Amino acid sequence: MNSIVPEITRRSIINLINNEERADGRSLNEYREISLENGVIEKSEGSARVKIGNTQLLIGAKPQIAEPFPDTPTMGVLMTNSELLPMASPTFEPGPPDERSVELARVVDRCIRQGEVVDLEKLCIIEGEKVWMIFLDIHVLDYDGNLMDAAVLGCVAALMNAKIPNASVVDNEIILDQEKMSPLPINEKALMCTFAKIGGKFVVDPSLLEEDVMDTRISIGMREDGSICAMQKGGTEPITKDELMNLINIAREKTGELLKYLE
Amino acid sequence: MNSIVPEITRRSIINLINNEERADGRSLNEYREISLENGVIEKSEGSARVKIGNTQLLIGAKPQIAEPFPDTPTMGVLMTNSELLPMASPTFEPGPPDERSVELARVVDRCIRQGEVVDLEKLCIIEGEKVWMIFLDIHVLDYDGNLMDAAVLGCVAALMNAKIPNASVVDNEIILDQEKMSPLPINEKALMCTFAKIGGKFVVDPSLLEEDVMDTRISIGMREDGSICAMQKGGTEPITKDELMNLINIAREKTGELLKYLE
Amino acid sequence: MNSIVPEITRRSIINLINNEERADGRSLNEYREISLENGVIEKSEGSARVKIGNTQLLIGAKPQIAEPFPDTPTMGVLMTNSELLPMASPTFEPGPPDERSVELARVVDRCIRQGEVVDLEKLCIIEGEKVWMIFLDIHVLDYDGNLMDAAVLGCVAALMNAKIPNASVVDNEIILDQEKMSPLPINEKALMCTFAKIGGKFVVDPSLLEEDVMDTRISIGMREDGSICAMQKGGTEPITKDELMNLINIAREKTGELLKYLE
Amino acid sequence: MIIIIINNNKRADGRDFNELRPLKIEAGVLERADGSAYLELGGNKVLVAVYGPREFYIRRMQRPDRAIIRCRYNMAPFSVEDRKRPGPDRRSVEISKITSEALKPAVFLEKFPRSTIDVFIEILQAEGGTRCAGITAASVALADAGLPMKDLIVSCAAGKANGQVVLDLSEIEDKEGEADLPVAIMPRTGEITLLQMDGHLTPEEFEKALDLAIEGCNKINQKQKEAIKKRYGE
Amino acid sequence: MIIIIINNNKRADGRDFNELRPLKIEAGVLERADGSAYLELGGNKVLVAVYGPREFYIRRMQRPDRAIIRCRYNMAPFSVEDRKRPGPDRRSVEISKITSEALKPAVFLEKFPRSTIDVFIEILQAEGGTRCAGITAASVALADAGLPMKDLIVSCAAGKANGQVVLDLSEIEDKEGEADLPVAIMPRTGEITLLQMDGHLTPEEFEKALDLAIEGCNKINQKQKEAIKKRYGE
Amino acid sequence: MIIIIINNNKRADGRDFNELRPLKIEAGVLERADGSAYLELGGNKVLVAVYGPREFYIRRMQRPDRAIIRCRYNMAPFSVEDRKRPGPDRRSVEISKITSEALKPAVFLEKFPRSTIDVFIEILQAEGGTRCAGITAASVALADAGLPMKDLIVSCAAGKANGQVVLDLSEIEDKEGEADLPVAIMPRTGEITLLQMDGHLTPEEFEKALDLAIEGCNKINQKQKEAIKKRYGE
Repeated sequence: MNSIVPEITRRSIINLINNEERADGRSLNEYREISLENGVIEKSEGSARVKIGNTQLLIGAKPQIAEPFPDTPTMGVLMTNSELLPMASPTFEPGPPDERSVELARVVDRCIRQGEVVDLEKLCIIEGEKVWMIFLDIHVLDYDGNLMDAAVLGCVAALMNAKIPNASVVDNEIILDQEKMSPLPINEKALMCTFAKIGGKFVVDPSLLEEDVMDTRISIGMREDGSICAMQKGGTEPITKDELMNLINIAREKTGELLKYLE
Repeated sequence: MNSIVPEITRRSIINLINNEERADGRSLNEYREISLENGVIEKSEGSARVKIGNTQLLIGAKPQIAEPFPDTPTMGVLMTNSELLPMASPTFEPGPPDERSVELARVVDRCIRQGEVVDLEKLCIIEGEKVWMIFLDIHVLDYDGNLMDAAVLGCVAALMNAKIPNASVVDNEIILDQEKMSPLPINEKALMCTFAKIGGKFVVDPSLLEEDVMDTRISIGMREDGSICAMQKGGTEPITKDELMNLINIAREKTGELLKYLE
Repeated sequence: MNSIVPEITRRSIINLINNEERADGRSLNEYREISLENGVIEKSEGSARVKIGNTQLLIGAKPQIAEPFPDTPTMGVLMTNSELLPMASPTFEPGPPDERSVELARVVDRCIRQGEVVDLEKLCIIEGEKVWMIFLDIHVLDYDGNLMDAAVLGCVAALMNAKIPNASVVDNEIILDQEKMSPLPINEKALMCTFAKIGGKFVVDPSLLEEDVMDTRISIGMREDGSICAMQKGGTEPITKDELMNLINIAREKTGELLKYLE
Repeated sequence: MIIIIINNNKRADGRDFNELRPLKIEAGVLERADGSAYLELGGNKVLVAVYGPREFYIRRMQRPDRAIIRCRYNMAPFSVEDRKRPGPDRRSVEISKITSEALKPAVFLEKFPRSTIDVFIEILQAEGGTRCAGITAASVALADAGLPMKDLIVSCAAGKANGQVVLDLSEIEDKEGEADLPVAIMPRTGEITLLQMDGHLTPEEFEKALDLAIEGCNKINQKQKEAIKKRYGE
Repeated sequence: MIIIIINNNKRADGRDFNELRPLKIEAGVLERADGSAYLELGGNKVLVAVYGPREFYIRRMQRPDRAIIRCRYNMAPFSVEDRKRPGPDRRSVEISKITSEALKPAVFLEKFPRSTIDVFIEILQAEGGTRCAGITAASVALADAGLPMKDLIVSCAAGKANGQVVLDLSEIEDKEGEADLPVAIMPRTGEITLLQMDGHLTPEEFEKALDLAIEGCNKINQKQKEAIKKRYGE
Repeated sequence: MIIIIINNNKRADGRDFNELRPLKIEAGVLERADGSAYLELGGNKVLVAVYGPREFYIRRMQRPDRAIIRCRYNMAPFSVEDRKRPGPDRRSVEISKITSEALKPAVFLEKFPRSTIDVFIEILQAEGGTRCAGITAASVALADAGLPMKDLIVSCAAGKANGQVVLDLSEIEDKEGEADLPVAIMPRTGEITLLQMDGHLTPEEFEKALDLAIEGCNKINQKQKEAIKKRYGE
């Protein structure tokens, strides 16, 4: 899994944080530099490249016509997939997605689905038969911590710049008009803010080094209005309710900052 | 595969059996205590929990509408699957079914199919197009030997208590009436009796300890009338024809005893 | 992968070749003894057994009705598959095809497809809906080097002796007439000639021992008229353009010799 | 008018907003496993076996200073309405991961260097809330295996359904409700070892749901203790 | 009347009830393998290669006091009417297991501690009875590999078709018949090393079929010996 | 008449028969990898990371006298018109194999016994000619990783489309053309380290295409050197 950090490095990171400092000079509640480029893959109907510090992800959003789930016959489908490419870290190995990759994809998927980012009802083509299925593929290129926040930011951006062809139904046949491309029906924006608990304190946007020594991780997904749409604890140490309620307040502020990258 | 038993234990088991005794006090042709509970999983159309001594299995029978095999267009389909859960024994590992699990499922399947337990002709809905497929899932929870006999007993019980919805065909569409549930068309009863050869003698219903030291294993499947519907030898030592014909006689008596649990 | 050859054997093979000799007495541009038997598997619509020296392959050609690829709606489909059976060599292991097996199947497939051996247009039954798909299964039974040439020879032979039932379309239903079997529409013949570079010289039809010490491998696929339809370099040493152009000339002569086995 | 108020407060299955489904826990139900437990919560039927501490033969993954906990959450093919194909899927992989993280703080892992403790959770019947039921039962099975423990991890979900914050969502409330919040705690300290949220809640609703889930955990913890007492006597 | 009697006794392919299909066995047909054999029985075409004893690199599965035998029974994609997808399926996994158990009693495994003997059985064409054909050929291949053997395991099926107990079921008798009983024996002692039954037989019919299968085995054993003699001379 | 001649010589995308698509190469674009490179050739976008030399933990596959090179060529699901399912397929397995063989002659592998050098090639967008683009970029990434190299392997395809031998086939020329000839060379000696051909060419056309591909390689090699210079200064 994560690399094992020498005890001396561990100590020094914890000491810094106890003094409200971080190895890369940030304050405890400060994100690293963020960059977001849209439409970087022309062949993909939507795409985005996100960097948070040295963490770098590429996300593609590709629509495909598919059958709806039997229990939601009038709703489009969102499929989120992630690959922790062996290119991105010496600890990632080729092969089918491991539990870290599965967790990433599922948490991002919940954040975007429950954040109601896309109006799935508008992606129905023929009720019960054909709907748009949007594949979100998260391609992790360079791994320096905090994949969750980067992935949600990139996925929302890719959805926002995606264009799908106009689909009309004539005699129960679907006609796609590649000349008339429309944006996806975007409903809301949702973002995620992740904290690591290290030596009793919480830092936002943990770097890889911080993840390697953290006791626990909390990711909070929020809509624009500050309501919560997803949450996931990771790591093997407990947290208290008071800590958690405090993090929700900070997450509100921080997701507000992240929102600006989507404008 | 099976654990390696210390030579001293091995010797003592063989000595006991040579004196017509067994470690748990049984006689050579005696089953351990058997219990059978029907309908234990309400969500499964049929189910049963079987215990033979400390061996414990849960079986679910679930119907599903499917296409018939091309060479038997008017017959329903029986699918038998088994999982040797890692919960059941320190020697069982997670992952796809190994050869022991495959053998168990296939022998049980043959015993039930050739025993003509279910009248598969009556499970046809539309000839050549749609039939009932009955999944039998054998979930091994606690493994103390003799899975074959327990699995056949549990599968027959689960089939006997299964209820399927009434299926009618209107305009080539299948209408399932969940209000009108009927039992499966049960034709016959079939049961299996397993012997282990240890130190030159045969014992019925081997415990795990006995399986660990046995030279060979014979499982005999029989219908109510004492005709034979399945047989499978396991293990690496040979047996003679005379031994075999004698075991068939004992199996007749023993499957008669097992039958009572199905009443 | 390939066995590691003792340095002394390696030296002796190279020395021989430097003197224009080979361990089995052949000249540098000489094939081992070749035998080809057609129709050896009666249940397969086409089949052939090829031996080149001690290398032995069995090839089956089996037609099946399938959907065409969307971008070639009027063309039949060729599917080439190979199994390096663990029977054939102590270095082959059971399991899904490894990279050697995949390369073999793909190079053979390209040679036969680009050689236009079968007129795929004539394998269309209903445009865009149903075509013949021909499976070529390469079963490697005994491995003593040069699988490529043997596989192409055997595949072309199996295609040439394959018979498919007459398919007619009545009311959009396909009727197969097993009484009227016709040969596949054969267009061209293509063959492959493989060279190994050992100690600076090239030999044709390398044996396993020669493959084990070779620096590089070149396989050239040719039609009857000497035009090139496939080429594949393997191995980890480079070759020069002059060497290559010379090999093409030799391949022309050698594939001419191989052609005679197809008559 | 009174009827409407009752409708608002009582749930489809007649429970109060802070009422658990019927709960039954039994320890020591399997013979081969080192520890085991069986739990029923409403229609959920969960069986857990624990093996270990035992040698971990994948040397690369051994920890020189402690044991590791590996969990496998698995749904039986017959546990749900439509037969589930055997084998792990993405959902069970995620649940296995967070279950193992939720259980780790409770066990003195440093007592068993280089070993593994394997927790096998079988969902025999599923009716909403199986991951919490699995954690609660797993904790009892760990205790039944005689492992030295700081506390009994206990898990329960709260959520929002029909506009109301409620405890221990039923299957239908889970499927059609607005939010689900599975929580696990160490009851002695009240600290949280599992936390997931899926749905839509304001921070105020979230806090209410969290409090409710913790309250539920504490109730369930009593049943855990009784089950262990019953198994081993006072 | 005479015609009817003939119809009752002769089979669809004209054989007597106790008559084998044409049989051919050849030893030593492959170059790379340590031992090999080719067998045709009616339309069945079976090739077997043996490698070993050789080092077994999965240390966990080595036996300190003997060799293990691993078998892989595999059907070629072109061996049957409708192309078979490559790779093992449940049927071939079971046949591989019982084949390896059927062969073990014949080899002095204790002479090769910690090693493996690998038996690869390829069904090149299948026409009913391939598992027996595979065992018979495997035994010849083991002898061809020079392994010290107690006896040549030989295998043959009997069964019931059209109401009659018959030897060596053809493909159609296997598919449409009432029962199939594959048997393998050690001919010197007559002891049984493989036994399966699939179908419906009274104990009397079973005994008759078993006797017939053993009779068939003894006939086939002659051909095995001839094949080995032919390979190595007298 | 003049128009016809122009039509014959210019291609659908307006390029001359011996003209490359726009090319951009950058070295050192990733943080975690030991070496990396990014390449755009027309619409192709390729990212390569190199890790190593590092310890190879599969002891059976170590080479006592040198490092091995392992390549993984992978297409991103979003790199093509219709989403590609993640994971290796037969095409990517073959390309990975020949890519690793094409790169080996350039690295002094004997300096790193028992280790592995891992080359990960990600096709972020595909528009014809990705295998060549991958090799060209991989070579820059190997240099960026500081590995001692004999030369920079460079790769380019030529082929035949619309009856004309042309350099660097576009996606449409690749799909509808008559032949494709991907080549890699060591520019210092002109020796060929990758060679595949798929299509139909006379020996004369083949030679013409080969010369054209080598000419293309030499042009691309200039850009490789510039990228490395830019990264490390003069």
